[in-house]
Amino acid sequence: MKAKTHFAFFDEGSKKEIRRATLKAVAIPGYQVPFASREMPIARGWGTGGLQLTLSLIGKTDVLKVIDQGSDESVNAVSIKKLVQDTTGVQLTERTEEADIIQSRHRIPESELTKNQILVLQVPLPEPLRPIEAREYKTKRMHAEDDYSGAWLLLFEQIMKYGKTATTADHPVSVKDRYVMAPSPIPRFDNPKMDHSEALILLGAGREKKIYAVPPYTSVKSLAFDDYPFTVESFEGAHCHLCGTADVFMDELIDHDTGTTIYQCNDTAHCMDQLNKQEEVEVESIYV
Amino acid sequence: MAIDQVHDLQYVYRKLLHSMSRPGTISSIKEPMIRMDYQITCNESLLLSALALLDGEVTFHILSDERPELIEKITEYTSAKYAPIQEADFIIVFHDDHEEAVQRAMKQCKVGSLIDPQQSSTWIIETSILQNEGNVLLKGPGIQSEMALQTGFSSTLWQARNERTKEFPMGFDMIFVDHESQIACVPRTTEVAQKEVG
Amino acid sequence: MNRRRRTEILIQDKGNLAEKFAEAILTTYEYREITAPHYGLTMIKVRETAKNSLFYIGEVLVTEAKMEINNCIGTGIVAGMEEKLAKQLALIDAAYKAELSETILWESQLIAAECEIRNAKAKEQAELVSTKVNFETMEI
Amino acid sequence: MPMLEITGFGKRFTIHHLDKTMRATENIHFTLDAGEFIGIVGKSGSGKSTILKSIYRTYLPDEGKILYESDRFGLVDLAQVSERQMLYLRKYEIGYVSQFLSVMPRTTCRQLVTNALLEMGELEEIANSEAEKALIHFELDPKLWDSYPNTFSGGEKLRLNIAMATVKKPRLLLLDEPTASLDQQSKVKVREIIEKLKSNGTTLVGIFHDIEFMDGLCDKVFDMKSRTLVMEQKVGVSSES
Amino acid sequence: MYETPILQVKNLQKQYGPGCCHCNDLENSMLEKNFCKACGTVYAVRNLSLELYPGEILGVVGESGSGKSTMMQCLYFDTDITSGAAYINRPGKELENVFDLSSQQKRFIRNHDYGMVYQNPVHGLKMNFSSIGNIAEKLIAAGNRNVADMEETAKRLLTNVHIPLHRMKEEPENFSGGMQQRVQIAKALSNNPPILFLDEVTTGLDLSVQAKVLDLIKKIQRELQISMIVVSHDLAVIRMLADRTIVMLNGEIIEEGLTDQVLEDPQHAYTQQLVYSLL
Amino acid sequence: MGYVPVKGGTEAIEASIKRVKYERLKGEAIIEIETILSTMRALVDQVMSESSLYSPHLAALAIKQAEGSMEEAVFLMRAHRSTLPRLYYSEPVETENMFVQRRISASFKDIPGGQLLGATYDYTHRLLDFDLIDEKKADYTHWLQRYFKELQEVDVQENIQHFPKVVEYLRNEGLFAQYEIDNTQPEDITKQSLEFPASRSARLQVLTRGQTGAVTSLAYASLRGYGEVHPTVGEVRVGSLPIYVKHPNEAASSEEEEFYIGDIQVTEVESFVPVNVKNDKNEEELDFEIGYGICYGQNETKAIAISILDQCLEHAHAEYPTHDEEFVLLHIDSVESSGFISHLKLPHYVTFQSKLDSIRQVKKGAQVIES
Repeated sequence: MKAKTHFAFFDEGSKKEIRRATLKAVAIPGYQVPFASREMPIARGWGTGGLQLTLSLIGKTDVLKVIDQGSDESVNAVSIKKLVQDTTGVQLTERTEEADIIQSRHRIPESELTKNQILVLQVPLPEPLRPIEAREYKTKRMHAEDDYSGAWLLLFEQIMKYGKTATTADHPVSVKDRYVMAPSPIPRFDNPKMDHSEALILLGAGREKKIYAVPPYTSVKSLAFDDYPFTVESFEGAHCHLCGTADVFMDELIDHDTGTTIYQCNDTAHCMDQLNKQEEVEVESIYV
Repeated sequence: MAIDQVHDLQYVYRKLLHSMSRPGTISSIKEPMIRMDYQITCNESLLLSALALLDGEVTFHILSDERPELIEKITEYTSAKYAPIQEADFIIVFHDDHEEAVQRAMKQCKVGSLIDPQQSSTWIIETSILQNEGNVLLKGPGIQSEMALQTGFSSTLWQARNERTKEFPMGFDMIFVDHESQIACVPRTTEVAQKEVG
Repeated sequence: MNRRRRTEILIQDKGNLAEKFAEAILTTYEYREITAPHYGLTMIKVRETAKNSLFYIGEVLVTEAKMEINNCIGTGIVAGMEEKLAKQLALIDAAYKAELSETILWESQLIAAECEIRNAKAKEQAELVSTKVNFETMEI
Repeated sequence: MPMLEITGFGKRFTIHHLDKTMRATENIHFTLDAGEFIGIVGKSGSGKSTILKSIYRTYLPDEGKILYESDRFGLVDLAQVSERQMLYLRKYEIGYVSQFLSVMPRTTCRQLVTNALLEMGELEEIANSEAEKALIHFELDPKLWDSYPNTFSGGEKLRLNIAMATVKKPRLLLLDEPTASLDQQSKVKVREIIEKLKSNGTTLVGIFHDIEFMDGLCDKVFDMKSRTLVMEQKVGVSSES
Repeated sequence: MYETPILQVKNLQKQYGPGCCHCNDLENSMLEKNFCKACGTVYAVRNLSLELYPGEILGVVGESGSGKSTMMQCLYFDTDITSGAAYINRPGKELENVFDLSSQQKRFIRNHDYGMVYQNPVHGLKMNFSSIGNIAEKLIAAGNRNVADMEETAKRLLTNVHIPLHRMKEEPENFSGGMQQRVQIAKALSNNPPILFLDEVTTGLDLSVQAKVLDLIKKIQRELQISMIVVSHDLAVIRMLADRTIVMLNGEIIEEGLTDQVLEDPQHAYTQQLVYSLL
Repeated sequence: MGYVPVKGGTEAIEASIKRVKYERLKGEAIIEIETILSTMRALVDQVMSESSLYSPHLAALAIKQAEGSMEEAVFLMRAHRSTLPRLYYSEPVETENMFVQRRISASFKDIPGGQLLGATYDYTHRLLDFDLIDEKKADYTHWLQRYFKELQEVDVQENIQHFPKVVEYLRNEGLFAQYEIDNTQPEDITKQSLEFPASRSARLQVLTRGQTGAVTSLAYASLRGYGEVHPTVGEVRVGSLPIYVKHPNEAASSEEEEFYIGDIQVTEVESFVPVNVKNDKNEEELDFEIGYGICYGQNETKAIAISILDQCLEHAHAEYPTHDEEFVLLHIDSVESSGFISHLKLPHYVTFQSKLDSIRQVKKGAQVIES
C-alpha cells in the first residue's frame, strides 16, 4: 500500500476545524473551546494538542522551533520536530528569535517573544477547576457562571495550612478578569510572561480535546490574594555555571566531581545565545 | 488556474488569525488573489476568506434574498450548507446589503450561550473602506492601547453590535474584507466606542 | 439492472466479471480517469435495536475511483484496498450511465453470477446449521 | 381631635372544623382623645379583649372602622392598614400589655427591655441606659435584671411587660386585664405606674375586671352591656359588680 | 405603600411535568392536591406572590410537600422556574426580573445579594474544606481578595455562632449537626447579604441546639437588619422568629398575616387545624 | 566558531528506532500479513474494533508492525485514520439483514430459527494443544479435505434464511416498549468533541471503539455490585452485514441506485434488563429495557459488556461510577488512556523543579514560625 502523506499530515477538513476553533479561542480569551482532536501519530499526552495547532498553522515558509523542558534537544521535542518536518519540509531553528512558530512543553522561552511569533503550548490537563470538581459537565457550568471561588479557595486553604500558597507549576491564571485558565504546566516563573505578551499564545490539549488562547496585550493575572502576593520559583543567588546568567529559570544539577549543587539555564537556546554573545565581546576586545 | 487549497488557504488563515488576535489590525490577502479564478458576482477577497473557513461541517447565511445565485455558488465552492440566520455559523454580508437588514440580523444571529459561547456566529463582511483612522475606537484584548478603525459601519450598526456582545462571553465575531483585499477583525471582546466628533 | 443489485454481484463475485466487463469497454471506448483509485473512509451508520436510533459504529476503509466515458462519470467504491476493482467498477458504472450497448449483454451474465453467489451462500448457511442445538420436546 | 375612634366595630370567628361561626362582639363605637384613659368594662366573654386585640391586629377586624391618628401615617383605619404599617405602629406608636409575658426564651430581663429599644433603631449605649432607667422606674429588683423572666412572680412579670412596652414611649397603650392574677399589693403598684404613664401624656385603653381598680383612674368608661360611653364619675352606675 | 420591598415575587410557578388541558387553567384545574391525575404533572409552587421588606423576617409555614422548600430553591436559583418574576431592589436594577437573567448574573446575585442556609448542611458547606475556608469561599465569591481580612471576618462570625476558634481549621464533616448548621449560618452571613433564606434550619437538631440557632437568627436580624425568609413546618419556630407569616398548602399561599394574628386568629381551615394541633 | 547546541536527542532517537527494528528482526523470522489475516482472526477483529477502522488488511499490518502489541496496533490504525479523507457515509445498516454465522439466546431455549452455535471457543476445553507445536501443512490439508467432505452431505436449501430477532418476538407480545424509527442524524465524536450529557449516538460510538479490557472491566464492576445492571442476554449474533452508500451528487438517487461496497462482520448483543419505570400517570411499573452492544468482528465479551454499560448509562441517576457517563466514556479509549499513562515517561524536570521550590518555601516558612 502506497500512501503519500498530505502536507502537514492533516487533510484540509481537519485543519479547517482546528482553525475555526482557534479563531473562537482567540475571540474568547482563556475559554477552552472544544474541538474534535484528531488521532495523531504520536501518543495522546505527548503533545498532540500542540502538534495539531502547529500543523493547522504552519505554511511552507514558516520557521519552526520545538522545545520540551526548555530544551530543543529533548527527545520529545526532537520527535515532534521530525514529524512536522517530514510532512511539511519547513525550516527548523533552535534560535528563539528566528522562529515564526514555537511549540513548547512546560516552558516559555526566556527571551521576549515578538508580535510576529506564535507560541504553541502543549497542555496535558486544561481544566484548572478539575481539583475541585471531577465532572466536566459541572466545571463547564462553573466557567459559564464565572464561579471561581473554588479555585481561590484551594489557595486560601493552602495559606491556612502552610502559611503560604503552595502551588507548583500550572498555577492558575485569570485571563482578562474573566476566565480562569490552566497555563499548561509552565513553572510559576513563566506565568508573568503571558501577561500582555506581544506574541499570540495558543494552548492545545489533544487528549482532552480543548483549544484555548491568550491574544497579545491581554491581561493574564496569576491568582493571588492581596496580602499573599504571587511568587515565582526562587533561584536566589544562583547563576548558570555555563553562561553566568541569573534571573532565568534554572535546572538544578549535581556536580559530579564535587557533589555540590550547581545551576544551569533551563532554556538551552537562551544559554547558547548568552555564551555566543560573550564570545563575540571577547573576540572584539582582543582586536580593539 | 485556481488557488492552492492547501497553501493559499493556509496563508489566508494566518492573516485572519493575525487580525483576529489583534483587533483592528489590517492584513492583506492580496498575494493569493492573483490565482482567484471563480465565476462569482461578489468581492473575490470575500470569497477567499470564506474558502479559508467554510466547509461541509458548517452552515452559512447571506442577508439578501435577491441573490440566490450566490447561495448556490458559495455552497458549491465551500460545501457549506445554507441555513437561516438564527442557525448559521457564518453570516456573509455584502456591501450593498441594507443597513436595516444587517441590524435585524445582528439581533437574530447566534451569540452562543454561557455554557457554549463558541456556538456563535462569525460574520464575514464586505466593506468598501478599511483604514486605521476615523472616529471608531477599539480597545480590549489584542490591542495595546487603542486603535481607530473605519469600516463603513454606521454608529447604529456598532450600537446593535455592542448590544449583542455586552454580556461576555456571549457575542459574535466579525471579519471585514474590503476591495483592496485587506482584512480586519473585531471579535466580541473588543470594546467599540464612537469618538465624539468636534 | 439497477446499481444496487449490479454492484452486489460484481463485488461478491470477487471481481471476475468486473474484470471481464471493464476489459471489454477499455478496448472499445475512449475513457478518461477523473479520479485515480485512492483510499478513503466511509463512516458506517447503524441502527441500534434498543431504541431504533442511529449511531456510527466506525469507519471502513474503501477504495474509490471515478472514470468518464461519453461525458458520463462513473464511480467505483469498494471496501478494502482494491485499486483495480475500484477502477473497473467505475468504468462499468460509467458504461451504465452512458447506456452503452454492452450493458445489455452483461445482464444475463450478471444474473447467472448472482445465482451462483446465492447458492454458495445458501450452502454456507446450511453448513452452519449443523451447529444448531436441537431442543426436542420430551416425548412421553 | 380624637386619637382613636371606633365605629361600628364587630368581630366574628369562624371555626371551620366545627362548621360554626361565632360572634364575639358587634356594634362598638367610642372615641378617645390624646392623653385620655378609657376603661372598658363588661362581663367576661362580652368581647372586651377582642376589641383590644383587634386594635393591635392580633385579631383580624371584620366589621367597622378603627380610626387612629398616627404620628407617622396620619389618620389610618387600623382595620385596613397594611401588615407592614401595623408592624411599624406596633414598634413605634402602639403598645400592648397583658398579664401574659410572651417573650423570646433564654433572654434576660435586661436584654428584653434593651432589645425593645434596639428594635426601634436606638443606639446600643442609649438603649442600655434607657433600659436600666425603665427597670428602676418600674421598680424591678436589680437582682432580677440579669435573670430569665420565666422564674418571675406575676407582679414582676407584669412590671417587666409594662417596662418593655413603655420604654418605647408609645403614644397609645393597650392594657388587656394586666392585673388579672395579681395580689392587692402588686395591683397598687400597677395603679401607681399607670398614673405615672397617664401623667406623662400616654393615651390608654384598659380592661380591668375589677372596677375598684379603675376608680378614679379612667377619664371615661365604655360599658359593653349598654354599648354606651360614660364619664368617669358615672362608672359606678353602670357597673355590674 | 410607605416602604419599598427588597424582594418582590410575582406569580411564581414551578411544575414538574408538561401540564395538560385538565390542569393548565389555574382557575379551573382539576388537581388532586397539587397533582394532575390526567397527565401526572406536579404543581410544586402555584401562582405564588410575596413581598419581603427590609429588615423583616417573613415566616413560611406548611407541611412537607406544601412547596415551601421548592419556593426557596426557585428564589435561590437552585432550580429553574416554570414561570413568574422576582424583583430585587438593587440600585438601577429594580425592574429586572431576576429569573430572566443569565446564569452568570444569577450567580452574581447569589454571591452578593443572597445568603442561603439549607436544612441539610451538606448542601451549603464544602464538608471537606476547613470551616474557615467555607466562610472564605463565600467572601471570595463576593469579591474579597484579602486573606487577613477574611480570616478576621470568619473568626468574628465563628465566634458569633459559638464555634470555638481552635476548631476553625477543622472540616465541618467532623462536627455535630448543630455545629455544622452554625457554620453554615456563619457562611451564609459572611458577605452581609441583604437577603437571607433559611430552609428548615432547626429541623433535626436537639432542642437546646435548636434554641441556640434561633437566638442567633434573631440576633442577626436585630443587629444586621438582614431581610429573611424562614421556612419551617414548626409553628413554634415561626412564632419565635417571624414578624409576618405565610401559610402554604399544596403549592399555594392560603393565608398570610402578622404572625400573632395567624396564630391567634387563623382564617383558613388548614391553618386552624395546624394551630389547634399545636396548642 | 561559537557554541553550537548538542545533538544528543536526535542521535539517541535514531539509535533507539534502529534498536526497536532490531528487536523485531533479530529472530530472523518474518510473519506475513496473510498469515496474520488467516491465523489471528481474534486479534485482527479486536484491533479493528478498538481503532474503529474496518480493514482486516491494515489491522494485520499494524499487528505486524507493532509486534503484536494491541495498544500500539490500535494506535497505528487510529493515526492512519486521520490521514484519510472521509468520502462517504453509509446508508443506515439494519442489523436484521445480517447473514448470521452464530446466534444464541440465554433468555429462551427454543427461539424461532434456533440456537446456532457457529464457531465458538465457549465449549472448547482450555487445554493447551501440544499438537499445534509442530502442525504440518499435510495435517491441515488432510483435516480440511475431510471436513469439506462432511459438508458435502449437508442439505442445501434454495433460499437464504434471515433469522428473526428475539427482541422483535417479545416486542410483538408487548413486553418491550415500541420505539418509532428514529432517523435523527447521529453525532460523530470524531468530528465534534464529546459533550455532556452525551447523546445516545455519541455514547454508543464511544463504547464500540472502547478498549476491550476497559469495557469488560467496567461492565463486570456493574455486575458485581458497583452498578445496578445485571441483564439476561437476549440474543448474541455474529454475522456479516452489507454496506450501501448513496452517490452524494445524484440528488434523487433511489435505494436501487445505491452502491453496495462490501460486507463487514460484527457481533451484536441485546440484553434484557428489568427496570422500574414510571408510566404516564406517574406510577411505578416493572418493565424490560434493552441494553445494546455491537462491535466490529467477533468479540462477544465486548459486545455484551457494551450492552451492560449502555443500560447503565441510560440510568444516570444511580450513584455508581459505572452509571456515570463521564467516568465511563472518558476512560475507556485505548489511545487516550495508554497515551496519557505513557506520557508519564516524558521528562518533567521543570514541573518537578517547581514542586521542589514550593516544598522548600513551605518548609522555610514553617521554620520561621517555629523559631
